[in-house]
Amino acid sequence: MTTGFQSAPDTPHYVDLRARLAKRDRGLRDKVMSLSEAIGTIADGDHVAIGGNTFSRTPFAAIWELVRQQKKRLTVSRSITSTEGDFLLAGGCVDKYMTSWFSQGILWGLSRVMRDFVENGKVTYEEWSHMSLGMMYRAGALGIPFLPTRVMMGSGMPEALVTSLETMTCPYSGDKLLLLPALNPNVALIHVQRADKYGNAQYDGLPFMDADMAMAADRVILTTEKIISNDDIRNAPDHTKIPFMAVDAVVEVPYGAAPHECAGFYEPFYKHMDEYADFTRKNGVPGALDYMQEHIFEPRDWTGFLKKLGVGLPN
Amino acid sequence: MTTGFQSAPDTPHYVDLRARLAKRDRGLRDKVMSLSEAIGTIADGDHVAIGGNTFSRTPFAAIWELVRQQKKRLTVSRSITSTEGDFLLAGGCVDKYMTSWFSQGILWGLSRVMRDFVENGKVTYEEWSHMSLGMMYRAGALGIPFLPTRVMMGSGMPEALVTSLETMTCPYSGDKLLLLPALNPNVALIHVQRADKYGNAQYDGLPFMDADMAMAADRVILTTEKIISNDDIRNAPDHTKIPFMAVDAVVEVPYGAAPHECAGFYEPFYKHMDEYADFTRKNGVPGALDYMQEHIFEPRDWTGFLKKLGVGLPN
Amino acid sequence: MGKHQMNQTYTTSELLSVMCSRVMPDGAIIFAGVGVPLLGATLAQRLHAPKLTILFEGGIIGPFIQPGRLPSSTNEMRTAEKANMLLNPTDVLALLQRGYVDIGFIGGAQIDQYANVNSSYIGSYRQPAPRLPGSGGGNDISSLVETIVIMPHEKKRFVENVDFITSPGYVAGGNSRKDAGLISGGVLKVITNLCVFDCDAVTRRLCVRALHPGVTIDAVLDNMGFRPEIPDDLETSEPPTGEELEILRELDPTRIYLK
Amino acid sequence: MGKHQMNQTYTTSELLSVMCSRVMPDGAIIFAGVGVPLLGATLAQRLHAPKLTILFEGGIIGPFIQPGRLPSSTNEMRTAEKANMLLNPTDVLALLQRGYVDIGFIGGAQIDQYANVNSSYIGSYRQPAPRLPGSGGGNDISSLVETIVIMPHEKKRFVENVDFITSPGYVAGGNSRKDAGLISGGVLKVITNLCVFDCDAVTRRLCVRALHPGVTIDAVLDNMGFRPEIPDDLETSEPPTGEELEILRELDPTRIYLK
Repeated sequence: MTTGFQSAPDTPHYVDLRARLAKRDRGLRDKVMSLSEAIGTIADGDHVAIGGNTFSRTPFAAIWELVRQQKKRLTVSRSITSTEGDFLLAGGCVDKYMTSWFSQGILWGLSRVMRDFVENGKVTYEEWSHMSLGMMYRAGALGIPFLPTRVMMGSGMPEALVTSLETMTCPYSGDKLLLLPALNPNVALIHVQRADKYGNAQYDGLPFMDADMAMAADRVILTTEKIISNDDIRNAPDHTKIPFMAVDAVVEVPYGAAPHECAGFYEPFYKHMDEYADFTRKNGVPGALDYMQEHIFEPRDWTGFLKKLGVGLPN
Repeated sequence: MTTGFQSAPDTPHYVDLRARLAKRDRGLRDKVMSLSEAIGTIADGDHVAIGGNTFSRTPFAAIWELVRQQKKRLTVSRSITSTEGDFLLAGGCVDKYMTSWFSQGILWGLSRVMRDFVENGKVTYEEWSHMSLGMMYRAGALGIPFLPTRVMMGSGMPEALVTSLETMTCPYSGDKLLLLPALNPNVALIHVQRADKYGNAQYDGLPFMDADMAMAADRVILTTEKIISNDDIRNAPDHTKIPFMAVDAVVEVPYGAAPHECAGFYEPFYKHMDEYADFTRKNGVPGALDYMQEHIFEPRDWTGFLKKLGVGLPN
Repeated sequence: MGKHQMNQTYTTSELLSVMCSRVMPDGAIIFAGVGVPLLGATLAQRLHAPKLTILFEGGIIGPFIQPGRLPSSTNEMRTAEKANMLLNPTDVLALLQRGYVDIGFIGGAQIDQYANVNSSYIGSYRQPAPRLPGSGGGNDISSLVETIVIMPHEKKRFVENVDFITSPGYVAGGNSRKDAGLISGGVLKVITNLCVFDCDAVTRRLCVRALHPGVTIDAVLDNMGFRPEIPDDLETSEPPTGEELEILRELDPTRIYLK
Repeated sequence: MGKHQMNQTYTTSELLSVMCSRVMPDGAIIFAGVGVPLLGATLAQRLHAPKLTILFEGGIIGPFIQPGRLPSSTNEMRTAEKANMLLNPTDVLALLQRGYVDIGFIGGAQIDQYANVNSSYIGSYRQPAPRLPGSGGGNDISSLVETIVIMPHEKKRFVENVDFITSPGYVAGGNSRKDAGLISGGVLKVITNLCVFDCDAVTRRLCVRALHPGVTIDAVLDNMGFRPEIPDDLETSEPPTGEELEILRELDPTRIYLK
């Protein structure tokens, strides 16, 4: 059925996608595991989508562990990328990066790491409009192969993609529309304020694209500031944003978004972000690798990294 | 641009839709008004969409007033219809009804009023699948002319519609898809637990299709159990479900969903629902009209109706 | 419907609920209405399937239904009690499209040889009598996931071709369902108060698989408007157990659904 | 950028913020980034536009930005302070597509004669130098709503044709924007530290409308890589008032953006 239809490389065919989902154990079962165990389920070559946005609710601990485990040949998608993108690129984890924006943050300017990788052709880099990435996750979440949109036309963006985008004339309105192919990552990494052991996740503040991303993905790895009881979830079911059936791993990681922010828990660790920026400003990719050696590879565990950040965990 | 593209009669062209929206005063302004004033803004011939679902969070006071004002030639859409549909039909308000299901509720069986109107060709009646109506509001909310779907194909439903539905072969997947045209009602009637005077609306419990419907509509008339301060809204902005800029009228109506339910405030008034069912069971449409005379047209105001329901308002 | 005609100690709805319960595997995600399927699901949760998850079209994921407080609509707050999550109906139905649901349950007024279900129009859709309540989520369920149809076994309901296809089964048989664009799902079983059907793998016509206790194949055929496929080896369903009936009656003490 | 070269008592960013503020009508819904447009919007709210509503691509509707707590990203919680509503980015950007937004503000590295903006690649997209941060919501804004571009007035930025169109203005001029499928929006104005442009109604090329105080048309042209349209009657902008500058400096006391 797919013969001759290959223009959207990150859109698996619906029948295959459903077959993968059907194989998952989606029952109400305990999914709590360690960070290394959870990240260990990611295979080289997987498409990993990252929740949160810029330096908000980034699943930082998960990415930190992923870089430590030296995953390879990943496709990574994130609507707006900050420092985590540097680590994934410099760590040699990524074959293809999909984003709408990539910089540590406007205060810190261009990413020296991204520049090196893109300008020297060391990564396949796809730039999408911000809404387009959101709509692609949404199409993936809804089980439809594309969502029509009115953006990206007239720009240079479609031509610069690996993906060959299709347009159509709407049979109802006569309008020209660009068709955004569904994006169905293999794994979504998402950090939340609270979740139960089954994976029912609740988050506060800005929701970002996490819900669509979770429902679009083959699997979800959830890190959470705190594991709460299923009773607490059931007492406020209208606050649940991701249902347990979409989640495959639940890891309790206090400060799991640090040095980025987690609404209601902590603001961004600006000073640490400045320190990282100094590493690359002075020394580009090797500077990033120096930082990573000290902050990602050397610490014994996540608590070790937090100590470097100046955070003592509550008992 | 629209020449030759007329197959989705309830989808205004995008350019017209945006022109209508551009004309609205979307600033942060006081929109509090009386029920009769708010419903007075609805014109004969308008497409009116109804929030809530079956007998949950139905904007009952708004519909009650609409029937009292004897609006004519409306298109009405609601995903699942209960008693309010009887009143709108028997009240002579409707030219076209769009729904996925129409009955007072499964406990009470077929609607005698709907049967009379549909079986005798007194109303144009479109049956859509439940998800399809939801997706049509969503397409309207997103500003796209259609959403592709995998339902309603192979069934008799498309043929039985006035709307002529289009299908396409997906250029990415080769899949056959049905294209659900955007639904952009002229007015959405929505009842919520709380809102501020600007129209920022928060609701609890089941969200139904209200948010998509509100963003798809040209205008929104909001009834609310309680008007709260803008400060209270801003203290919990992640609970706001409909932004003020989409809302044109805010009416404080305690028990505004009665005799249907409003989560956290009251359960359905089952006894009253039984009483209404008796009216039509015995006497069909004339029975409905008898009920309406006594409960809709005779009371001096909404408080008068509530008294008949046995509800004394808190002071 | 009153007592079952075989003079057994359970009603038709009780029998249907029990049969329905038994086809729900532990850990499965099912999409149900509020009558027999909900009774069946809650019964299954109490017995063999504690990790069964129920979804309702109102937007409810994994509620915990209380005995004596059975909801009267898939869209009311009672249905949402102790749920894990409340979603909007559009997105909860999209879970079917995405493939999250193992089995959907539907009913209807008519079913035909290809398991197509009608819950819309008796007679022509241009001049029906009666016009029925309609699809609700029925069309979505049957279009998107593997579906089990629950149907009282009556001649007027089992017709060769339904007056109107609200919820497609195998459309016109053979590959016609896929050709229509429905590349997933299909009717797994049809459960009646007399027997259980599935659909033949090639013709896609209804095929009798198991007779309920005390039911003969003649009783099945006498109460149908067409002749289904009948294989040589028919199974016989186990009768409802005392435990099953007891739990059902505890769940619905005022017999709202256990008619 | 330091002090404005005209030796006046305001910096380039202050001038841009003031000019930006003045084009924001009361009651309007604007879509902004966190630098100059946010300063301009907050200034407008304090002076002539108390009912102005700011949207950020992070998903924020109508926040209330505190002096001294300017956010450093459109996606962080500081941007969300005292907001009326928090949405996801997809749906807040869809408000642009639906038509809820009166004016969007964007910046970029290059702009060309047809007001196309590049914030992606200098040089070829196959081998750029440098590769820039990219569109973010810029392409969405410029594709969907009437847009104002804020741009430092420098020769390397004002180029006849941008190296890459990230955010389309009028594409290749004339009707080419509509022909490309962009049937709404378009660039309303380009505001620089030297002047204000709009786009000619027919050719769609940049057209000088107003010179900032003390700026000559020669200064405008000397700092551009192409010649824009120049009508006979050029307006002159009112200089920033003491009140405007005072409020701006109160909002950004540490001069994060007021460089």
